[in-house]
Amino acid sequence: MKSVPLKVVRNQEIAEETYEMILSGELVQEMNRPGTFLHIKIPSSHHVLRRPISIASVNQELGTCTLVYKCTGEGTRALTNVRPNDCLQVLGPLGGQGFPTEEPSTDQEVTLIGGGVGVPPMYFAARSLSERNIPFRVILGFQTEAAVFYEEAFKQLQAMDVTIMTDDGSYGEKGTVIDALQNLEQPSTYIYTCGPRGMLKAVKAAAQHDTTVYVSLEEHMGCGIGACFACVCKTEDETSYVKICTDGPVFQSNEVLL
Amino acid sequence: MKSVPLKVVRNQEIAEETYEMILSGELVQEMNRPGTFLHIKIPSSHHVLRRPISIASVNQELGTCTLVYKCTGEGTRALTNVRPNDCLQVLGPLGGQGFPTEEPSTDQEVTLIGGGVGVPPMYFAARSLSERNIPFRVILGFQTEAAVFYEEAFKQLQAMDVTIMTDDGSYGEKGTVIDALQNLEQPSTYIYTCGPRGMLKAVKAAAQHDTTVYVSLEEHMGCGIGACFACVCKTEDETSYVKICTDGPVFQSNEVLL
Amino acid sequence: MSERLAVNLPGLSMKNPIMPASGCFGFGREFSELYDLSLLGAIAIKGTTGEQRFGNNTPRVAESPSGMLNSIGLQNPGAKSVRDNELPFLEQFDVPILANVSGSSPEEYVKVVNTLNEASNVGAFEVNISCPNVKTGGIQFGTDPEQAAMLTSLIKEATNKPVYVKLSPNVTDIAAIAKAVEHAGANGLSLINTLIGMRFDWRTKKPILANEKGGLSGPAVKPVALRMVYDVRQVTDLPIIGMGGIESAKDVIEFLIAGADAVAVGTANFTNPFACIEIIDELPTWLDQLNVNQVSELQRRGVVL
Amino acid sequence: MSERLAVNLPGLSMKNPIMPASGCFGFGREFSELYDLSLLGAIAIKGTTGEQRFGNNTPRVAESPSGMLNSIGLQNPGAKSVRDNELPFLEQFDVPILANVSGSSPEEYVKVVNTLNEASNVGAFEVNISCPNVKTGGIQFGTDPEQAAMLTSLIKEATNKPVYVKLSPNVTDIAAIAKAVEHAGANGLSLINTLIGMRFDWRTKKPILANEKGGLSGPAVKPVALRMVYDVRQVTDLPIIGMGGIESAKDVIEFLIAGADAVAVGTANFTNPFACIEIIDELPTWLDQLNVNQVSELQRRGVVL
Ligand SMILES: Cc1cc2nc3c(=O)[nH]c(=O)nc-3n(C[C@H](O)[C@H](O)[C@H](O)COP(=O)(O)OP(=O)(O)OC[C@H]3O[C@@H](n4cnc5c(N)ncnc54)[C@H](O)[C@@H]3O)c2cc1C
Ligand SMILES: Cc1cc2nc3c(=O)[nH]c(=O)nc-3n(C[C@H](O)[C@H](O)[C@H](O)COP(=O)(O)OP(=O)(O)OC[C@H]3O[C@@H](n4cnc5c(N)ncnc54)[C@H](O)[C@@H]3O)c2cc1C
Ligand SMILES: Cc1cc2nc3c(=O)[nH]c(=O)nc-3n(C[C@H](O)[C@H](O)[C@H](O)COP(=O)(O)O)c2cc1C
Ligand SMILES: Cc1cc2nc3c(=O)[nH]c(=O)nc-3n(C[C@H](O)[C@H](O)[C@H](O)COP(=O)(O)O)c2cc1C
Ligand code: FES
Ligand code: FES
Repeated sequence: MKSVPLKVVRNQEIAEETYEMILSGELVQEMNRPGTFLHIKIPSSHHVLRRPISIASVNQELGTCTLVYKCTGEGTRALTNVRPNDCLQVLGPLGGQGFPTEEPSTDQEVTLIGGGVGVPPMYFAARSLSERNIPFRVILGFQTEAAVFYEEAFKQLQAMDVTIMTDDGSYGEKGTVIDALQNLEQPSTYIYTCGPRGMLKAVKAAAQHDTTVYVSLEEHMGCGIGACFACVCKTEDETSYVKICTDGPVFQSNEVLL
Repeated sequence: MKSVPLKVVRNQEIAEETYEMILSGELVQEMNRPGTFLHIKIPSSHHVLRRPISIASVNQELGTCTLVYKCTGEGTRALTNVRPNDCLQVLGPLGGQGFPTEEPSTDQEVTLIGGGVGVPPMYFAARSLSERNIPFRVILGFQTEAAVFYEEAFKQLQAMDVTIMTDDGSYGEKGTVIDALQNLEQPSTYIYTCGPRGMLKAVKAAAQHDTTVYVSLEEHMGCGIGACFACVCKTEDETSYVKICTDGPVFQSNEVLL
Repeated sequence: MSERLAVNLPGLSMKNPIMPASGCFGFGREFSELYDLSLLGAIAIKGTTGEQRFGNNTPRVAESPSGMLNSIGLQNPGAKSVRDNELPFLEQFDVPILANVSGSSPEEYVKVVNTLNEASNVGAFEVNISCPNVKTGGIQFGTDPEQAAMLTSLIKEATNKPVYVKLSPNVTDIAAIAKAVEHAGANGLSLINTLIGMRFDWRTKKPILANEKGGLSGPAVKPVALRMVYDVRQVTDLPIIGMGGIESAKDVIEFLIAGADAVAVGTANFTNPFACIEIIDELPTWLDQLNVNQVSELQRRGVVL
Repeated sequence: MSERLAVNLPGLSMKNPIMPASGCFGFGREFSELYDLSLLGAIAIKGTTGEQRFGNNTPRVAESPSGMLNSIGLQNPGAKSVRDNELPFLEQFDVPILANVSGSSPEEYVKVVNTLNEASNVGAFEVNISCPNVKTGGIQFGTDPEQAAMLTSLIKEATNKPVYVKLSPNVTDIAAIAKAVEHAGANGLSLINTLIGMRFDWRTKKPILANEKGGLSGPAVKPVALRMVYDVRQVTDLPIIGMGGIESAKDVIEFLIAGADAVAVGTANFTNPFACIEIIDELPTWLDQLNVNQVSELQRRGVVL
């Protein structure tokens, strides 16, 4: 983990209010676990808090990493104005626990479920599974057609299946990722999922008992490194807590109170 | 007076911590009086106050104006990072009263005295006098050699004389502009001057009684347009006050309490 | 002028909930050269005292991250001149005036109110019991509930126009002051005035402001202002004019949610002299996004009374 | 380690005047992976209570222009665990610890002090009478001079180590609280804690923080902090640890001029996790510019006592 400037290679809108940013620098060498994230300083002087953004993929040959972020507020709005060759101060990679793509064996199956801006870390996980030849299927949920991204990218990783769900049915199937999950003929050994808290809860509830579910959590962060207690989440038994930034952001679904 | 974006054409260091910035845009057409200034929004989100900077010259054919500013604090530091093709929000031209270069007749003589970053408006005044064929001499004071700028530019305007004074004698003559003023063989009809308050005071004191002295004042500003009472200066008789932003910034030296 | 933006406050029938804050807009003359003042919901004029005041020494403003300090010291031409020279000028515009009243003694406050009372375009008074920049009077009325109430009663006796009391944020319990002035008859509240602050020049090792201390305003104070509007809203039903760091239509919405009925925009007029009318322009788009038809639907929505 | 930067405060022999502020640095473990904690002047550890606390619901932080709000709610493992697990870890570093003490009752404060008293690396206590984020205790001790004094005496009786009282800025008269705790025996003062603030989500129309209100910190509060350090310096000769929005060596100098003897850096650790040591690195260059040989030459230079 370091705090260094990374050079912006590309910063482009790839779906409605959704941007893909490619960064390059030596720090990329340390990025290897799907589910981990970067804590990015907003290059606009009145922002005192960094923004946590998942690593969506890395290309070690080019020394680049890719982020996909949605413009949801002032900080991410400022990020959209960053231009190639600008530098961003990046702290990372952060996260004590990512998606354990080394856990499944090639005769097991993983279902990846991403909702909205929960999709980017699923893509990194998919690449990692694909490299290890673990069979996986993908279910992605978006609000509407204009918000859809990375469908083709997942397909190119030779997912067994890529299902796109939209709330309004304007693309793919109409419905939620839960509908798609319940339509699966056979439950997979693992589910990896990232998205809004409500979606994670529903995935946990809908999953079969013999399926191991890993969820990636989001929370407003201060330090990003475990020092400030901003990003805590209660354990399922409510007797203790975890810090999302350092104990997670990925947890087994029965570790935490969703 | 308008508030519009002007395009940065050039922004380069021309002396130690002193930058020349060329801006282009339609607003330039309204810039015609030496001594007036622009109120510039600092392109760094935590600055709520604009910075007043004098117009150092205009080129109506190219539609550009030139500013010369010293990096003295956070706002001007941020200005130094502006790059060509960036835009700056500019309010102006401001100032109700500039140097009255239309007042002297060709048989009168003007002495222009600039200290440090008081030099830029003197250059605009010199250009204006030169266009009207009014004879003028120039006395410029700087701390040290590295801070000197625009000597050549004044010479090209065919000043009768350009004297450079430095505090440490590293360039030109050692001493202050007052020393140079007192060395003049014949007092001129007018003195136009801009620089630190102490210098203006000394110029006023050193000037002959039949010399009309115009001083350009500086003060911390809020609105720049006369609405906030931040930039007031007492009148010499202390019974009233003037607003530097709208009643000035140039005053006859006996109008104001220096 | 769209009906969606109109708000009605005692004495101020406003086309929209936006007014420039006192002290940041003079008496409107200068800004009238930039845009039509009739576009504004109201205008809070510069704090006016019994006699003319020259204010503090300069520098009177300093900057800080996302904020500024001012120590103008209530420079103004005095109540008579405001009545005879400034208010008549504003009559050409179709906009109600909130006359900001200051003084060193209760008598001076009352004198100002008596003088300005006759001006027909003064819709209401805003009693500044919170100016941190004058030696006597001003802020002490704003930090003691009893003095605040006493002053409010006196002024209420002097005028039939609605009286808004402008509260100081430099107190332990702003809700207690609000309650006190409500009981004393205030028709509305304005908050917040500036937070007392200071900056030093590292080179000279002296305070930057000639007056040493000044009032902090601008986006930096916004969370404090929102909290105080919210706290005061919990204890009173009086109309609140909210202010402190408003720069955008989104900020206006935040203040309305917190409990304000209308807002004032101060420092932002310096950052961008067109701030007020740009905010008014943008407001409908934000209402659309929130599926809100009329501004009043937003008022007091975020809070339980 | 240059002698120019050293400052000596009761219980804290500091290599330089910089310490991370309580709550922004945990118990040092995480930052020890970024740099050598022995480089710091001191460390103010996270506010510690009698028993472990889980704190408030999330979200616990929100942003505002040049500042942030937090409502952590004093989450900490409790005094015993701090003594047994956290303080021993810090023993490997050559740096004095300022143990930040919190509680809901005077008894709880005393219990924490009794428990941590034994730890040899605790150089002094910092009594947090100003936490805005817990329902009972905390801030009420900080807004009433008598309660503040009472608590200070109790704690002074419980320990021989120097006691710094951390003051709340959410008061009408911070100097009065400072005087009260000085009379009660405080050995030093820390100021300021956070200003109470609020932000609302325009989409949901609800407060952003689960706890509704939170404490404002960061550069936005700097002018208020400087003013309070200055005000308190006018009435006391006690050592002052100044804080509130410090981000740079220049800010440190401003606080020293205002009247601080040392400073704490809070929010800036989030913006830049290397903030503290970068400031320590840069400080000598600034002293050079000011022709100052030793930091102490700057202390209390801007102010007349
Ligand atoms: C581990 C982790 C990974 C993430 N990965 C991605 C990603 O790959 N792509 C993506 O688009 N988003 C991701 N997010 C969410 C992203 O951090 C927020 O959308 C972003 O911080 C919002 O900032 P803003 O400037 O748009 O909003 P503002 O409203 O200006 O933010 C104000 C403050 O609230 C915080 N905040 C607001 N919403 C969130 C949120 N949902 N989660 C955490 N903090 C929030 C901000 O960080 C900031 O501190 C991730 C969040 C976490 C915790
Ligand atoms: C009418 C006028 C014309 C000017 N023309 C020029 C010029 O051509 N070239 C040039 O280099 N400088 C000029 N100045 C001075 C220039 O405005 C200041 O140097 C500049 O504002 C300092 O900003 P900063 O960001 O460097 O300093 P900071 O310390 O960050 O500024 C903080 C605040 O103080 C104000 N301030 C600080 N010093 C001054 C000052 N000397 N005068 C006015 N405000 C100040 C700033 O505007 C800002 O509001 C002029 C000033 C005035 C009033
Ligand atoms: C330069 C300046 C002058 C002010 N003068 C007055 C005044 O005369 N009377 C008053 O009640 N408030 C005065 N204020 C306070 C503002 O009206 C407002 O309450 C405060 O600035 C907060 O709003 P803002 O953050 O939008 O500026 C003044 C503020 C500034 C910045
Ligand atoms: C996330 C966070 C947690 C804090 N926790 C504590 C605490 O436990 N005890 C305490 O006395 N102050 C606490 N504070 C206040 C800081 O120590 C400091 O007084 C304040 O943040 C101002 O400094 P800054 O602007 O540099 O952050 C906390 C501040 C923040 C931002
Ligand atoms: S963000 Fe600070 S502990 Fe997780
Ligand atoms: S700067 Fe506002 S009156 Fe001159």
